Amino acid sequence: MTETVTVRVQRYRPEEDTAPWEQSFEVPYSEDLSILDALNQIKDQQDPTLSHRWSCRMAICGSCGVMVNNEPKLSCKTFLRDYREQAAVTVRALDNFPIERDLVSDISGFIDHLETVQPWLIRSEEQPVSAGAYPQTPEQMQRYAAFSQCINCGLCYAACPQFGRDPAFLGPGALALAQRYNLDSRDEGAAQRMQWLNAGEGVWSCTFVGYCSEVCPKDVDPAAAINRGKVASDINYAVNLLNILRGKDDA
Amino acid sequence: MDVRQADIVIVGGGGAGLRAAIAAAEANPQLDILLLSKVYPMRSHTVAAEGGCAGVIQPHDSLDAHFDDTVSGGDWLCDQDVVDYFVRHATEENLRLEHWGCPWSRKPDGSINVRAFGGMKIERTWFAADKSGFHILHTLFQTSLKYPSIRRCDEYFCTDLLLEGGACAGIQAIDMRTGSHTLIAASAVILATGGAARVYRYNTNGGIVTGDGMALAYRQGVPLRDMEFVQYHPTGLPGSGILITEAARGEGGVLTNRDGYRYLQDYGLGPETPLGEPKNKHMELGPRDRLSQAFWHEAQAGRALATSRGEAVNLDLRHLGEARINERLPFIRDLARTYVNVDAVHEPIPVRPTAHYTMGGIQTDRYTATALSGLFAAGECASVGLHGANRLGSNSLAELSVFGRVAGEQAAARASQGPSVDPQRLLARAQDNAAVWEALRESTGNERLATIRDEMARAMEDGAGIFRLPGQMRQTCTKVAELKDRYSDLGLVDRSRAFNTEWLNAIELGYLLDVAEAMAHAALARQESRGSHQRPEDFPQRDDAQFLKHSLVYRAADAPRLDWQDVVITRSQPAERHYGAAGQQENKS
Amino acid sequence: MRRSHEPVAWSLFGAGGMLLAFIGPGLVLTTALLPWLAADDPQATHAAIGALLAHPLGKLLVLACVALPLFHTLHRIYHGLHDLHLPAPRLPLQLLCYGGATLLSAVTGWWLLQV
Amino acid sequence: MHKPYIQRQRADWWLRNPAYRRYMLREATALPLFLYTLLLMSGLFQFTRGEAAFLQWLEMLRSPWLLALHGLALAAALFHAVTWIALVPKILVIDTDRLRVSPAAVKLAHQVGAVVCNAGLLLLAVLLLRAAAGN
Repeated sequence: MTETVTVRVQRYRPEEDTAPWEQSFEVPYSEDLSILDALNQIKDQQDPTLSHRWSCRMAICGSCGVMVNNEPKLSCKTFLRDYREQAAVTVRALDNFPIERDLVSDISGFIDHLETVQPWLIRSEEQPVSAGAYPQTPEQMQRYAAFSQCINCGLCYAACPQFGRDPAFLGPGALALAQRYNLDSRDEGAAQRMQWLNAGEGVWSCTFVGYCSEVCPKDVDPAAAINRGKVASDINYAVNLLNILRGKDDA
Repeated sequence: MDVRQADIVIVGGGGAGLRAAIAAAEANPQLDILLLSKVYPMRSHTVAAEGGCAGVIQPHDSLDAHFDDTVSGGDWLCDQDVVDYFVRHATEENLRLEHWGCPWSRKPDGSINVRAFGGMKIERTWFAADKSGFHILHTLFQTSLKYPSIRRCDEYFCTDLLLEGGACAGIQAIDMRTGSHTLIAASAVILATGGAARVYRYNTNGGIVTGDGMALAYRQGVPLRDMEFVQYHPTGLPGSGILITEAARGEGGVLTNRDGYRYLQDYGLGPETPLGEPKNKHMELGPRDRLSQAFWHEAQAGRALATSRGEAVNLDLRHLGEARINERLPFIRDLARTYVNVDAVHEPIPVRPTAHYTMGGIQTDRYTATALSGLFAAGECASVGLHGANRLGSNSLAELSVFGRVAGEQAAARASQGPSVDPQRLLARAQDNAAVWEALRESTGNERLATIRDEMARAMEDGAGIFRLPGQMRQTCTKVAELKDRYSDLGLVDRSRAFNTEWLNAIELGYLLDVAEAMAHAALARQESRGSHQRPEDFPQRDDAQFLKHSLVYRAADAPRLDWQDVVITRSQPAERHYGAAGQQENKS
Repeated sequence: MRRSHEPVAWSLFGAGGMLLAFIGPGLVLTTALLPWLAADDPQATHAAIGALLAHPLGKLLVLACVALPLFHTLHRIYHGLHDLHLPAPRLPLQLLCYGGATLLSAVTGWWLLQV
Repeated sequence: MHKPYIQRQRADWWLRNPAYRRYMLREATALPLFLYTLLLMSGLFQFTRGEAAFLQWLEMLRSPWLLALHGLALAAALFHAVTWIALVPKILVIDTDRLRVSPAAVKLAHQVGAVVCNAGLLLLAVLLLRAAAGN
């Protein structure tokens, strides 16, 4: 008899169900088995109607985010061995996103937010490629390095109660990406991106719960990015106020 | 059926597809460009490339040296005009990525840093720590958002190319959210769907790497070229096959067998280099085909380690020290810790060769045009003639930019000449196609999807692996034919439409079987040993007289039809490939 | 997207938070012990506090110790009520919390001027 | 057909995860600290009304209710100080070409500063009141 583990999987089939429900499976245990392996085992051997996203199985493509026992996790980087003490492992679709089906979340809101913050290098004057690389020392790179590690998996959005309350909040991933460019010594677009940080849907929806940074599988620390953004937005607010008092236009 | 129109449709949102989209948008901002992918672009498998991206930049390096390394690395099966174009544009493309924000690792003075890579005589591999592909892909994706003319269809699964008057006039796809069919007419179609190493059981590839574009083209009579050449990456994690970058060796990591012996010196790659002093084109920095083959011999001789995850050798990084590992190889450290419970700072990482890259693909000319007018292909799904019989590490990321851009510009030129075909003229055919896919969704046959997939993967490992033995190769051809037959008796369980991944996996399996068929038959037809295609029993030698040719596989009713195409040779005549001391000797002479 | 005026509230919240971290526990302990510390000679304590409040800097210090914690705590209470799904529209709640903090601070300032 | 299931946040979301409970506890420190501030205000008010009123207020501080409030406020202030300073290095980043201070050093500086300030305040109050009483 091989040892098995009970995996309870959330199901939601939009064509049949009005609300999600839970289905139990017994999966043969092994030391190396990830939650993703377990889901694939279920799909291949037990119930082919289970739908979940996955691809790289090495925690870099960002496809396979799910809630494992109520915590946002990459299923490929989470192992059954870490849940052996518990009676069962429960796998659900990511919190705070609409559920397309089973474990597949609708992350389009998050992607829209990413696109909003102008996440590309902005230069006042574009240098021709023939002029060579823009210089950047390792120290300068270090200033934005962590914020450039985001794999867009959406775990931070599932962890963020403010995004859960109001999906218009640009959220941890998008704001960290804005800061990734703002802090890049080659970029000159911080002033343009300021409008997104300044908004109520920008950094000011954040109450520094900090759970986004705890669940981030790539140590991006989006909470730090947002709260440094608050300082920047704060200064921007004061400068703008001074300009208005001096009779200049609202920037 | 949802009916749409665009000027250019790009299938695949990885490095090549995104670069093509940007190039097309820059070439003609008036064009309506549709980037369609079965995953969000940043999920594409470019993301998993680790080591780096080639481009000559050091003063003592030269385009000729990069050319020579690539051509000899490819065992002279590269089209040399293509290689010339490639080496001339790789650096420019890397710089453009830099200008778009790609965080290439730097020297202390702020200039671009480069590292050593296998088969490269001089360090010319640009890198972003050990997440080069990740940074390239995200840079391209984010940059693509700048262009309003690039629209995206995320999570649309391409099922067919649509032809009109002998030219490619559009595609059709399934909207994965709803399961509905969409027809998109376009003046030009670019396939950028990546590789197909998922035909193998142990591979470094993501689950999405299922040869879709290759099969789509193949089904329309476009030949697949050099499909017998499949690269085994010498260092994947045992069990999962997860990639451990060549940069681990470029930075100085060494491979040892069960006895702690650096066995590569026994396979024409020596003499042994001192620890911590990696030498270009020696030992661990030999080309991938040679290293994977050496592992096979070691395992045959019983000198591999037996691990709970299967046979392996040790990749030892310990002498690099924690600081350098954290700076240059942080992802490798994380992967080893997560997936084999090894901290590379204190223990060697067990590794073994796993299927990694398809050198071959959809035949294109040097301008990325396929045999089908209106259809272009770039990236791993294409065979532009760059890699020959064995790709050098870090050439493929550069290929994405160099030829992705060419494809975008070529497609833009074509699309600028005139509007696409009226989609209504494609509708009847698209509806017929849709009916076939609907029948598959409702299929009630006796065969199970996972069974066929696993049997295929095992058969390919047996008959089209690192070493190819005549009996097994023939068996694999027969097996794939049998599996294709059984595939038509597939039974699916899921009848729904919304995100029906069983249905989509079944379509992917059809693609995989087509690609497997092309690989197995091309391998059988190439009666020589060259690069990654090794037949030690029946044809152990390279045979330039007969096989200095590209293989072409055409789809046919029973078994595929084989043909051959001359290799373009401009200035480098085929010679023997030498690495290690022998290579150095040759350089001096 | 429109510019938020949250920076005003956040600056005051932040200043209050920093102040509370640096002197909050000390201040609470001081007033907790005050009746006992002053037990020997309560009048002298009154006089000492009077001296502090007589000085403009002393007034400013006391104002900071009251106003900033008010803005800090009411900011947190406002967001906390929102987090708890208090079924109230934002504006009246904002008026109550930030208006309250402003009003109480003004009263404190007025009292200080009386001393 | 496209019919995603919309997950709505429940009012008790913060009970369901230890990280959220810690957050709510941190935010809840504001309650006793707010009440404590009101107490300070009442002391000031009594002071404006004259010595007798102030001395009465001083006596009132001995009541068990107000001692309990002090206890609660002290716990809140300590928890606030610890959690606040833990987050400072994420907001206050000193990393320019001329000056770099590591996050750990920023945190340590704040911790040391807070201990010194709090202890100093208490010590100062005790000494001043002693000196005043001695005169």
